Amino acid sequence: MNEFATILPVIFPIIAGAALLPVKFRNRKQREFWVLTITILNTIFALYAVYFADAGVVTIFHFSEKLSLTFHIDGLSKVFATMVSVLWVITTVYAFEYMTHEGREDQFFAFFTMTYGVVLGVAFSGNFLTMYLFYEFLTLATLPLVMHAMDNKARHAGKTYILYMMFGAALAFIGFIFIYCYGDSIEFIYGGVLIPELIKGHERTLQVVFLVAFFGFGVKAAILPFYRWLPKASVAPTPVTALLHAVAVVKAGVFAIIRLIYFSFGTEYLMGTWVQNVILIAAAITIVFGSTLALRTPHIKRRFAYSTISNLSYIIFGAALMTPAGLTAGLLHMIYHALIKITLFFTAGAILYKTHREYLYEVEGFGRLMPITFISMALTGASLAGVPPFAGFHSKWALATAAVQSSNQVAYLGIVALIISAVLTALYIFYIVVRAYFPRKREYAAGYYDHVSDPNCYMTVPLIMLTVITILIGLFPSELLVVLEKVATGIM
Amino acid sequence: MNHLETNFYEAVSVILFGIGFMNLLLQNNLIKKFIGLNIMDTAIYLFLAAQGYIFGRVAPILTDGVIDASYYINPVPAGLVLTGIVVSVSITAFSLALVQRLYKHYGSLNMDEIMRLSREEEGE
Amino acid sequence: MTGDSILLLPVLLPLFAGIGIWFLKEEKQRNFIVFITIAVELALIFYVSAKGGTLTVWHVTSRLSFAYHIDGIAKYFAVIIGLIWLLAAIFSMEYMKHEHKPRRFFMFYVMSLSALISLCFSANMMTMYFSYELMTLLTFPLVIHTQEPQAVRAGMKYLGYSIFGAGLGLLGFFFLNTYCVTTEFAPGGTLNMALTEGNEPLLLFVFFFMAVGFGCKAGMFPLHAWLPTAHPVAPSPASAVLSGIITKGGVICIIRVTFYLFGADFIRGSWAQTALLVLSLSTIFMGSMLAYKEKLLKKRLAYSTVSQVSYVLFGLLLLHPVGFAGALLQVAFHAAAKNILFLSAGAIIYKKGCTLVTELRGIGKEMPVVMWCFTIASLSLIGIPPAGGFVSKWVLAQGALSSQFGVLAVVGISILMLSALLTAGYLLAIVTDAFFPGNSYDYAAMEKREPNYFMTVPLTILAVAVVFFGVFPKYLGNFIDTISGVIF
Amino acid sequence: MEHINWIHNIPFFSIFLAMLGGIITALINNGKIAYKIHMAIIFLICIMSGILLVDVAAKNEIFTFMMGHFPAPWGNELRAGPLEALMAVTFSVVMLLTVGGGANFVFKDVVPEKQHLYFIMLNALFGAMLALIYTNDIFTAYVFIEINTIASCALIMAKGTPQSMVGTTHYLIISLLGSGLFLLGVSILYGITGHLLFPQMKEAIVELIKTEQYHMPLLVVTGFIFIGIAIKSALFPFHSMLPGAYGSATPTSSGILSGLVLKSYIILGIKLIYCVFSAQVMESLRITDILFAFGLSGMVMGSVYAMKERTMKRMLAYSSVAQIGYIYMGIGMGTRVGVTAACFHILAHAVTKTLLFLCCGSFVEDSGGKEKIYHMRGAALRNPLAGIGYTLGALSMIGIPLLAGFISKVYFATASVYSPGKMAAVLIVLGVSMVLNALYFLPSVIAIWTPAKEALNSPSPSVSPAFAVSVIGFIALNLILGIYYRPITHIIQISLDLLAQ
Repeated sequence: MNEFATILPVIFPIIAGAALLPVKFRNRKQREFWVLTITILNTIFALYAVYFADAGVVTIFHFSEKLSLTFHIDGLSKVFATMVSVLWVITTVYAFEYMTHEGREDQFFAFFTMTYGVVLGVAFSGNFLTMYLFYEFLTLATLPLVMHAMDNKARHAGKTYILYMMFGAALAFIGFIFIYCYGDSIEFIYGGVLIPELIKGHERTLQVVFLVAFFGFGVKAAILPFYRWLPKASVAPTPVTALLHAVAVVKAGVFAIIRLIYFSFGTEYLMGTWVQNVILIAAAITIVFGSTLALRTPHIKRRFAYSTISNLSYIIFGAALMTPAGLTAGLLHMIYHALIKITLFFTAGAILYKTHREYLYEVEGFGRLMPITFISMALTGASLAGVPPFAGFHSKWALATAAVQSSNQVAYLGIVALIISAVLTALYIFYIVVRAYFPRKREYAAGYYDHVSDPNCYMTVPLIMLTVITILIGLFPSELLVVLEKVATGIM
Repeated sequence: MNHLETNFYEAVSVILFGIGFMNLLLQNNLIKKFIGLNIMDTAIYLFLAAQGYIFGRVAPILTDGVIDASYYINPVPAGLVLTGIVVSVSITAFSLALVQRLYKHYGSLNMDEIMRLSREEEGE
Repeated sequence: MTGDSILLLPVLLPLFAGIGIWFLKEEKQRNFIVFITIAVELALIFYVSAKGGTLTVWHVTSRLSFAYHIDGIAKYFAVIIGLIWLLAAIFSMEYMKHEHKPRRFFMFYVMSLSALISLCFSANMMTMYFSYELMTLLTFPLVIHTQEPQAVRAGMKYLGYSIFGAGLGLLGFFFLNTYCVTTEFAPGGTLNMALTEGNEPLLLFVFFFMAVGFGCKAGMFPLHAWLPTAHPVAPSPASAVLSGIITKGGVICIIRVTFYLFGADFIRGSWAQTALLVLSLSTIFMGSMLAYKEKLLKKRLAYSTVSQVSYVLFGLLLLHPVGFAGALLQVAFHAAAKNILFLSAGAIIYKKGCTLVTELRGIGKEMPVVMWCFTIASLSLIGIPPAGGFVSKWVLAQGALSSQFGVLAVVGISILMLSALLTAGYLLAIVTDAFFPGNSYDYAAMEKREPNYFMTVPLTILAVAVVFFGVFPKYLGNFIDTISGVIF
Repeated sequence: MEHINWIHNIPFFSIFLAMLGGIITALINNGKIAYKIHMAIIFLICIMSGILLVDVAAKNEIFTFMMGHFPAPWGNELRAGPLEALMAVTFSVVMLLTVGGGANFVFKDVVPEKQHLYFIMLNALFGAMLALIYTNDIFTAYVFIEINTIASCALIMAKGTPQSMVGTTHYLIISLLGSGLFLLGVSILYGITGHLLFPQMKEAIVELIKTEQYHMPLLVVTGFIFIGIAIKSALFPFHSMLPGAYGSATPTSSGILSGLVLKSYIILGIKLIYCVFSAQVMESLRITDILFAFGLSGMVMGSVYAMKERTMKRMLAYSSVAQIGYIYMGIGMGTRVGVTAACFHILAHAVTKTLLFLCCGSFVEDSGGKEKIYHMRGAALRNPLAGIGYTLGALSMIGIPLLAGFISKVYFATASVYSPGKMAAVLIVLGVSMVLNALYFLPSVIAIWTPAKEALNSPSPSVSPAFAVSVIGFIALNLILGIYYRPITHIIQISLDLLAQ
């Protein structure tokens, strides 16, 4: 029974989505009803599977002695799955309204639902092969969403997307092979699975391989130099950009990296080696780089996309410290950033949806006209910039403290990166807010402020909910921290 | 040098093979190509025959009732040659038919010419 | 929430009052509320200062908490801030008549006060950093109030510099979080000696960067560049409090970090101290120099702020009781004087609309009260008795000598002198022009432009205060001694 | 009176049946009937080979079947083990599905009065391939290579368009060069060893190596033979014949040629490696390294060419070049695991590429005979089944888990770990080629799923049930190879051990 409960949230949406594909809904209400039912049901399944069905390792099928299709819900899965499944419902509601001006909703929601299952698959996967499998599926399931508009721009974006993803997968594949050959199993076991006597003499090779695999998964996590797909992919409809390119897909990349470091290669094998320094530096550079580009980008959604790039590397940085504290901090930031960034994208989406303005110099003076939108943006923005007591501050705090305690010179470098990026973050976020609330004195074209107003409840309610959650979780992070520490030390 | 003298059959046949091979590869005229092919095959038959012949023995045909194998030459290569000839004949026939049809369509035997024409056809 | 929750009142009152003010359309009523709020606030400040106490609002995590508590520093700064805030408020009631969106101005004006008070009262790093950021964000609208493009640009510059400075401070906090026993402020520092062992170079680096970071708000070189850009573009009352008070926010942080986290003994004699002293001295000199060359009145005053606040930092970083006393005195007097200057500049703009120093010939005849106050303030800044500035600079010099810096002390004093001369150069020139326009000035065109009491009264009060404490410095001095007694 | 083991007759009879089918078909002048006969024969052979496979795999034996009445050193032999049986089964299944699904292309492309000839050729081809799989005699191998060549040329030119004829000529000439080299090698080898049967030749060669005689000629011979085979199987530098031929032929032919015919030569090569020139000899003569290098360059170059290609069939042809490169890389690793991977990839590629060609054919049909990829906008939407087939095939080629291609990649990569000298090269090239595959396959997939601008006025395609069956069958095969691959690889491994003895 519990085994089934574990698999259900993965299988159900995939099947349901596939079933939705051929269906032509009569009207919007009907579609919304079905999609929402499926989503909420699956969220219930997922949460049940995460918190009540303690099935341990569930092996569906053995390909061979070592290779098998296995699910296992451990602490990390719990965190990721909970985050995803909660946000998914909110996003779906938001998408209902938003997609009305994109069209072809039937197809959209079909793939959107499928993706839900695939992401949970990544979260629940209990060994490397299963994760790789769902990792690939994630790419394929999201491709139609990225290319939804199907115009040349979207198709080009889609091609870039797929190219980068495949490249990453190819690199990750190499890592997989080595875990397969040098590990005593491909299961995810906290502390790694490498067999010491086997790797004796091959340390150098394996370190290189780890680096290769790291950057392979890093592609989804948009780490330098493999970040280009993310801003391009922001041509996708906003719910996609928000959920997939701020939460699901990119976080899946980060998730995979954490698996790779802590559950496959193992920290005690990598700690203090040159590879650790390399990935720390890579993360640090990406942090600063992303924020800088964000500051230089006037296109709001793309600006947020760059900010995502930077923030993902916060998480990677935390993970790359290879200490429980670091991982805790990373996970904390993973959750915070998920909430914050999804809210920000929603605000951007609301602006786009109501006024078709995409550039920040086009939204001057909207602050008062779209109060909910811009208050959410201001609050979450402050949180992203790490203004205490908002959420972002704690994660930065935890990250930096962990970095200090790791007493690794390279990590100090990372702290500096954090600070610089914090400044840039404040600038690129507040610049929009300022423009919105304090329009510069100049002549505005006639009809500049036409139908500039908050969207209807479908969009505002998710916004408000998210903002409230963000603030609350920022004010009372202690319980969360306790859980995450358990996860990061492999207890849970 | 004396190697050459001892097995000059082989040497000749290999040279012949080279000639044939080069023709098949480099000639532009299709007919000449396939003549090259035949030269090539013939060279090999010569080679095989030479392999098969043992000096001072006779063809393995029972005329005067001698059934001692050491009296005769090795028959297998002859068999191979025959098979080979059959094969090469059929291939030649096939290729000539092909050439004929090509000539009918393109009015040329020059491979490059034909390639060009066909590419033009594809083009439009 | 544990402790005397009364402490929360002075912090929250202006916050909510400010939000309330947003809804008051009618001017008289609004001004009245503003006045009442700040007055009550002031009363509260006095009350809690008298009462003292500590308060932990809530524990964010095991190590991070929001906590307030009252000590000497808190009282000292809170009182100064409260007083000046009130006076500037009264002034701006008149001044804001010719600016747009007064509601927004007063809203943020009052709210900023809460950030400042919370900064004074904060009892640990977290709270302090939070209030510091809050202060930046709440004063930001004041800077870009006019919404001219250059104002917005200046605003972003202000934001960027401040947050970067705060960031450097945060960077330090991360390290202190590990290397300190607790992040609560305690006189003499809370460094965990066991951990510190062997990590001194690292920690000194950290201290240096923190000081530079908070020095940003205090306009210390190298992070001073925002100040001359941001202060002048704001409405005059705003610029007054910005460079009179907000700059002191940086000072408070530096005091907290230096004396309450690292502890003077840890830093004394280190390269960091020397470096910072050199920085502050160079800032003093550079500030005066630039002010001297500047033609735009408010910008000149801003540069003068850059220079004057670094006096304070210089005094603090001597890490010597006398220097410390001098610094605190300088805080008070500079706050008062600089406010007078900016407010009178505001009065001039308000009445006569001239911004260049060259346009001020004979203005002393037109608005004598304002210009008299201006004169007294200038004297104070230069350091001429009986004005207060003299006392502070004198004590600073004493501090420099009594601290064990041989060469640096002498250099320091000489720079103080030099800067005093320059100050005289850039302020007295205005005064003389104002009162003695010379023959070419036609008195026919002159007319009385004295502003009404909303403007003159605050100026006069401040001027009187400056002179009074200049004559009887011991009232301040005793109090300061109690503080430094705790620290050293 | 020892009891005759009927099962041992299966190899001979399957070849015989195929050939016989050709002869019978020659008599009746009707495409449809010929088609039915052909299908029947293949089906029969499929069953028989299945039985054979089960039997030998269970007994884990490898037996020789004497043809004619001459015993070992002189006579002519067939030889069947698990590998051969497995290949026979796969070939017949693939053949069955391809011909079944592609018949309507044949009937469309070939003029009616010649359709039965097409099936004659198919029979001949199939017989020849089976012979290449089973034979134990190198000269027989040569003969059937030639038959193979002729039959495949006939299949290519069956369409009768000038392009197809030109393609055929090109194909013919190149493969004649190949078989010429092969023949020369064979005859010299015969000259050296004095034998034609694999086992005897092997003994002789081992002897020669021991006594270090004829080292140079042996090297040359091996070179000739394997270059010959390489040319026949279109290994990279010798691939130039493929695109023209496959691009112009009817999809069925292209599918069979790239899916099976090329592989038959490779299987012959593998058998030669193990049964004639033992692996050690190959190593010592450094042949494997050369094949390895060719293989790698093939993997990359093939994909690069494919990226440049705008015509779907030609693109697929170039992709075959790349896939052949994979196989040779596996062989070139020189290890047992490497060859296992290669064998598995033969199967994987066989089932995938034929599927791709079939679907491509139906796209072309739906798009009104236009062959460029951008003409096929929305083809998949018009014909979803083919679309799904093509997509899955493409994904399998790229190497998405649960599909055949992924498993072969896993095997190649794993094999590389055990040959350290070549590991880095293999892994890098695997990664690169995976990306390249994605780079040219996915745009085409996207294209076919993109709704077309103007409504194409082609008749709405009617998916014939046969086509549907074969596409579904191929997809099923693909999934089976991708999921239940274990028994198959197991068979391959044991049979390789058997061969090596």
